[in-house]
Amino acid sequence: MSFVTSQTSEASTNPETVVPPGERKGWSKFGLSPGWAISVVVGVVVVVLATLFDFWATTFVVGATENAPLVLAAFGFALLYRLTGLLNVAYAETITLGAYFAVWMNNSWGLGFYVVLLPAGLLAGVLSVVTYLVIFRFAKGRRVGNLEMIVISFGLSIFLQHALQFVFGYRRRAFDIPPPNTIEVFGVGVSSFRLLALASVAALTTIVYQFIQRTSFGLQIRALASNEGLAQASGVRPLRVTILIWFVAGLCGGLAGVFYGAGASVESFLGIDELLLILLVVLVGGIWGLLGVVVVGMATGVALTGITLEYGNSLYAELVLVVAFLGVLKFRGRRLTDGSKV
Amino acid sequence: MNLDWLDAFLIFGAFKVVEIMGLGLLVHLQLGLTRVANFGVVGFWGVGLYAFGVAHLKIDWPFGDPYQFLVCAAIATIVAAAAGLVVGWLISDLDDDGTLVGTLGFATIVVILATTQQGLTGGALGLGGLGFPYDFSRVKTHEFTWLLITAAVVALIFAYAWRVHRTPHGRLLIAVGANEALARSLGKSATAARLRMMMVTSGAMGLLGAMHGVMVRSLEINSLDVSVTLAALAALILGGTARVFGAVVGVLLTVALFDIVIQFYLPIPDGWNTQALPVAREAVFGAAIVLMLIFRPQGLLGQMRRPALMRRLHGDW
Amino acid sequence: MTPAVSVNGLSSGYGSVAVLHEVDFTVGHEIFAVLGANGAGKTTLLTTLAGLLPALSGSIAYHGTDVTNLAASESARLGVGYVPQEAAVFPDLSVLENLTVGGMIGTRPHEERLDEVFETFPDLRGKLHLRAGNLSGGESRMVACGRALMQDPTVLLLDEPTAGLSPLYLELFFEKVAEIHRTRGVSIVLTEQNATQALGIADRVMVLSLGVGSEPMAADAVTTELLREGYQI
Amino acid sequence: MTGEDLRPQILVRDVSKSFSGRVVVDVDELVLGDVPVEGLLGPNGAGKTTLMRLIMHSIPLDGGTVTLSRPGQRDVLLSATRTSQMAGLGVVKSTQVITDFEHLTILDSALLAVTEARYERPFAAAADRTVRKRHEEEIRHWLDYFGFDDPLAVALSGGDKKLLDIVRCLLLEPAVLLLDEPTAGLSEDHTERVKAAVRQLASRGTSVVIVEHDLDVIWDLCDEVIFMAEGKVLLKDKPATIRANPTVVESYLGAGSA
Repeated sequence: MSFVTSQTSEASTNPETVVPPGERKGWSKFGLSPGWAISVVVGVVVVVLATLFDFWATTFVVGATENAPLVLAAFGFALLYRLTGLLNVAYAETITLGAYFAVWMNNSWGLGFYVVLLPAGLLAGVLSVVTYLVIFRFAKGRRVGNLEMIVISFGLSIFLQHALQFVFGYRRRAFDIPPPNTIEVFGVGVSSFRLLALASVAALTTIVYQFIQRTSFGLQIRALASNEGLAQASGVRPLRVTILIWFVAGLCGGLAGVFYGAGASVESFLGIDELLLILLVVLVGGIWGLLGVVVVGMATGVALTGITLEYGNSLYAELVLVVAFLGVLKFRGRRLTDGSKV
Repeated sequence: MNLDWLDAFLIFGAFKVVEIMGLGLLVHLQLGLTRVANFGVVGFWGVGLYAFGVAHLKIDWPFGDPYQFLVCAAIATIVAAAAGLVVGWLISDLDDDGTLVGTLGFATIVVILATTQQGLTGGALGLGGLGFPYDFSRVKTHEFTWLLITAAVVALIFAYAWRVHRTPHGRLLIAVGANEALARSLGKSATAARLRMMMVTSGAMGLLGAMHGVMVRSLEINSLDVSVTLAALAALILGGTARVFGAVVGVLLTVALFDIVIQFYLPIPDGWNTQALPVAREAVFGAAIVLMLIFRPQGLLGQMRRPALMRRLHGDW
Repeated sequence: MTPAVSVNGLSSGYGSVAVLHEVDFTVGHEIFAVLGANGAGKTTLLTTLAGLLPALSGSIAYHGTDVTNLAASESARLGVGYVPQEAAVFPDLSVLENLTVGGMIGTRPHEERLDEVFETFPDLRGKLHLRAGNLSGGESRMVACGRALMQDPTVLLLDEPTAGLSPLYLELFFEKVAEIHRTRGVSIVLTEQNATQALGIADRVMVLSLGVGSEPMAADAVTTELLREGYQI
Repeated sequence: MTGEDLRPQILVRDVSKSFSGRVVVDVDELVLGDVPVEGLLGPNGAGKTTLMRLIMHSIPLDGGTVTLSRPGQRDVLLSATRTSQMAGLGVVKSTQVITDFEHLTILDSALLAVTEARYERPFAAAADRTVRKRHEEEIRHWLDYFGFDDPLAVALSGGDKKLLDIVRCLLLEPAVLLLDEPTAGLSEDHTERVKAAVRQLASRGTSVVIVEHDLDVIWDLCDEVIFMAEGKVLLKDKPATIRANPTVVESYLGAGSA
């Protein structure tokens, strides 16, 4: 209680203030109706530009394939953020763990990349659930406030970053996989492996998206996210659904980690190095719903590559994007809503 | 001054303790009173460090030390305060999530700029040539003196934080942190209060960065590491975010324990110092944050003792 | 026979502040109306009965099973359907999805239950794929009731089912409530400010005044004077 | 200050507000403050609290204007003013939900309300005593009046927090005071004290507008009652007249009850 102001404790026990959707954390939209039209238009523009100009072809192809894991990671993070309202910094270590598990299975048992992919993702999902049950659920039961929750996730992230070095070793690790073939797309050579990463990411986001849209569990997830109190009064058991969502988010993060790791190498700061970009994509893309996260994630990947190609330094690209995102967040992002309470 | 009894590493350890204590006290004003969670402490500190270094090395000052130091340190403070103002404005009407992203984003921007602006900062290679603003002929004496001066600055920061608890400014910060909407309805501009606080605390963080630059005598990109933020945050949370002494106690139990007691007085195997110990240190700090916030969120020293303080101040009411 | 609902010495509120003071009543196989002006504690009472707000003291039982401070999802599985006054639908879900969420508990075939809801609210049939957040007040109230009915409840809690509805819908809704009670054999607890309408369908009535409940009485024994006193008008 | 024309007034013109398509407030024209104490009355969803929040500009208006006029001073467009500037203009509102500053003592709260902005700057070092000296008398008066034995402690009970909220409002010396359920959860004795304080304040020229669920407080305290339903102002009259009005009775009890 100590960190909770009397006003927020008021709100947390008062169903009338908990229930209205406008007051919930996360975004208001989950649907995608206007999104489809925009996506189609964007897709056409991309194909035309890529066919006509070499620079754009390289930008789109490299941007999309190299940064595919960003989309997947942001998608998983967004799911969790949408349902629980928790900005979980330690999600970064779910990503790292996915990469570590995969590289460990690959290095120790000589299993191929595609063999270790799924088990590594599942393990990351399980560990994500463990962090929920052991840390976040427990903390929530002790009525830890929202700000403290974020700080806890920050502490957990730091802890895992370093503790993992004792488990997996200090040095960087790399996958032991045969060199990939190069395939030409729009005249740009891409490794078959990166292309497969893009395909897997596309397939996974689609599957998870469909799971949420079409299945009964998915409906429960959306009901809980839409109106928590009403979902409970309708018989939705929040614990099961919450565990499921932590698992799915962890799975996405873990798989993203495997792809990240395969693109470069694996070390304990792999996740945290990508986190800021993921956070920005989720917070800004989330303004336009879950599909917005995917689209903004893709656009971010392409922009990163484009600016890097143009100015020859990937740090400039990151700088431009961080500043741009913070600007969007300032003017379009969610505001404090408690002004209306007085 | 005969300082043979003093190990040079010990001076550096003590400097770190003092420095993090200063940062912890400033985070106390931000997080403990105003409830602004700054995850980019290293950004403000780093802006001070680099502004100082660049001003010192790249500008041809017509005067020498100590004036050159004073002017450059003032520049560092002003630049960091301006950064505090900008970030404060950026996060002024965002929620805790926005604050996290805003401060983290700012720290990242600082690191990127320090890396890319090679002409000014030396980039990834770093830049040497900073020095102490006095000349006593022996390095150890220099460092020891600098430790004392930094300790004096941190003592001033402590005195300021202590004073803030006893002024209407502090009351306003607590009010804004606890219930912004209610403070607004009483005619208080929460944004202005927060911006002023961010400006003052960030400026002081920048000054500490400048003092760090003098001590290490170079700009190194690796020093802009999240571990600065972590140490300040972990120490404060361990000691107690809402108490002035929280950062002091917390730093003694964290940074002093690891960087002085364990490193110098425990018989640890060779080689641990370079790898296992620093890694374990960060892991322990992270775990400390998690465990404290779950089991004793008010820290070792406990809650703000406002009624007791008011009794001391207004006992004759 | 054990009463459908029995409430003993129930106090409830927000934080440590009680809004409802030691309320007692039992509900049999009937329509039980809780009347009172705004601020009387009607919504607090129903939110507590639904299990969404912890009781400060006292007890709640459904068909003899004590549910005091049981999670709302478990009360729902015991047969309690709840229609809150505000935010009674999932705005981001379609009408059909709203109804489906209600039909997730229980064993009867989904289609069968859906058909019964359409019998009660035929208007919903044509709006299945609309977003519930875009419906009008009356339609969204139908969705809310339909969702609760999909749960096959034995006890239905209705919080001001007609608040904010146009007079046309108002009449219709009270008829529907009576019909649901009659055809499905559901015990109904409803809160209402509009006394006249509620008295028309209720079997028994309790008047809440600033969080204190009157002795429950037969609906036809309620006089205007009694109401005006309770409402402080 | 004598005569009804010289009271501070708030003019609400064409103000509307909808939440997700539902019209909550739709007021063509309303003058608040032509009598000392006015009550806002209406069934659930009438828009009373929303109207007060719109006046305070703590939620944005969909359209229309709110103007403050004070005798001898320029009119101020409240609908273009920040919430944090309202208190400085003399427009003050108590809060409906029980709310307080965690950690701050009762005296802190009182001092916070009266402290001028210049003493609240980061380096205004020796200001606490100064502030206290300037305002000690009034703080002491109101704290004693509501029976706070130990102002150096933190308010614990809901009732104390509610009273403290009212004390803060009174210390701001409002020209227009909006009270949202000021006596909810208070003991009878405290309710009477709040009522007496409101009367006293009104007799000194403050215009008071009050929303309260305990209608006896309204009937007792108000010189005039404004009756709202579904966001619109329907009636404005003496309490006794409102109480007997068939529309009012029907809106509470239902058609045919009057």
